[in-house]
Amino acid sequence: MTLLYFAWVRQKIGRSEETLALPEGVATVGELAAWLAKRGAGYADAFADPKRLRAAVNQDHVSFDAPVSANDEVAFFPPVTGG
Amino acid sequence: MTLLYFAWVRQKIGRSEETLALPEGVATVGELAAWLAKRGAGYADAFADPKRLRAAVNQDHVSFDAPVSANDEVAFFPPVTGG
Amino acid sequence: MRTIRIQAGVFDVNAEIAALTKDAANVGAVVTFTGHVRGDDGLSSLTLEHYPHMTEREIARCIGEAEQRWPLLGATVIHRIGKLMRGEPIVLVAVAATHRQAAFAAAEFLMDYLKTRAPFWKEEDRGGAKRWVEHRESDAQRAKRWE
Amino acid sequence: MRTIRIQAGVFDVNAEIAALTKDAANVGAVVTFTGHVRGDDGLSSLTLEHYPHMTEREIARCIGEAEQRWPLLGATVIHRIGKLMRGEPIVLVAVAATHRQAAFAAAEFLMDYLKTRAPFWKEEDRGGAKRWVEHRESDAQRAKRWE
Repeated sequence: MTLLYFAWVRQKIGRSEETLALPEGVATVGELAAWLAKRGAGYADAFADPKRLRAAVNQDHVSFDAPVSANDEVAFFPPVTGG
Repeated sequence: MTLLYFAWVRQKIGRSEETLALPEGVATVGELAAWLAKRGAGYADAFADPKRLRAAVNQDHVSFDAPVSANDEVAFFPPVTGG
Repeated sequence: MRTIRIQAGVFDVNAEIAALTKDAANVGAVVTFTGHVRGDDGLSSLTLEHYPHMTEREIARCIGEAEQRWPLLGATVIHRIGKLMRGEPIVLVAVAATHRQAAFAAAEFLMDYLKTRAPFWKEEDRGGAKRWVEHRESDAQRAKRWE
Repeated sequence: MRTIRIQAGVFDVNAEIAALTKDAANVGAVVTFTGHVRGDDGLSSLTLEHYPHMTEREIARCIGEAEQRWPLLGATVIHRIGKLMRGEPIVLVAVAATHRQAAFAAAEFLMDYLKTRAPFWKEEDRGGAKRWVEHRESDAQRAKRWE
């Protein structure tokens, strides 16, 4: 799967994109976020409060109980502030 | 007083402006319209149906029961259609 | 900042937006309305007549009422007169505010009020057949919403 | 007619209005919204980041919802990205319709939806002190009005 990070999520993690094999036991966006939070200090900081985060799967806004699968593009970001 | 006519009121009367001494017995816009209606064919046509007309005194929209006096600028016109 | 102009020529929307924003650091939103001559029912041109001086006074009153209702940072009304071909712009209303809600509401209010108060009259020309536009009751109803 | 562009440079409102009106004889009303970088609280610049491709998709969905609700003849959304100095325009929404009511409503709807759905993020710079803009609950509330 492809992971994308934007705004302060990107800054805390220190990268904008990475590819990953679907981790064992991860079936939803929320489970993926919890798994990522254990990958190191930057990730832990970025994913410390999931309520501050939003996600998209294959470029559609989704909630954290949405499913993820091996070939998805999953993005994590703060609530949008354009316009 | 100065009288001004616009749009089809102007066309029916055949002029856009004229000056007039305040006619005897005329104290309101409605009385002035009734007096003007008797001045000839064009006027009679223009003032035939007062409900189709609007008026301004000294460049303020007014109703037909508004007073008029000798030095006023009085305008008659159809409902506005700008914008 | 208030700008009111009655003119024969076209207007420049970029320039009017720039004029509304250039000196005001707190302008976050500009809403514009442009009205155009519709040619969908065979109309070839319009001729716009107005009541000089009263027009500007009446537009200024409309802007004054909008300023009482919303926190505006600027308002521009430019209305063209004379002969306008189909497709041509007729009127520009532009409103600047800190937030978009005030700018949207005030621009719509100004159009509703101008339609029922500013002394302009349109004569339509369809291939030589001329006809004065009738006042639309729907415009009167839209203006009444704000009372 | 739909136009969606994400670009670093400024936009030309006159040109976008002309594009919306030139081929449609039945366009009577064009409403535009332009958002500007406010500098009233010491802000010197903004940097806008976005999610390429999803942005265009999400804006297209917003326009599609607007087209379901109102009889639109065209809609244009142009959003700038990168570094923008205070006073600069950020976003343009332009909507064309036969009558002004649809154009006003759809332009306001599009702004409310873009604010809560299009994946853009603003980082403010106040003399070197940088801060990501927080999502405003009032924007979420304004978008909910349309549901």
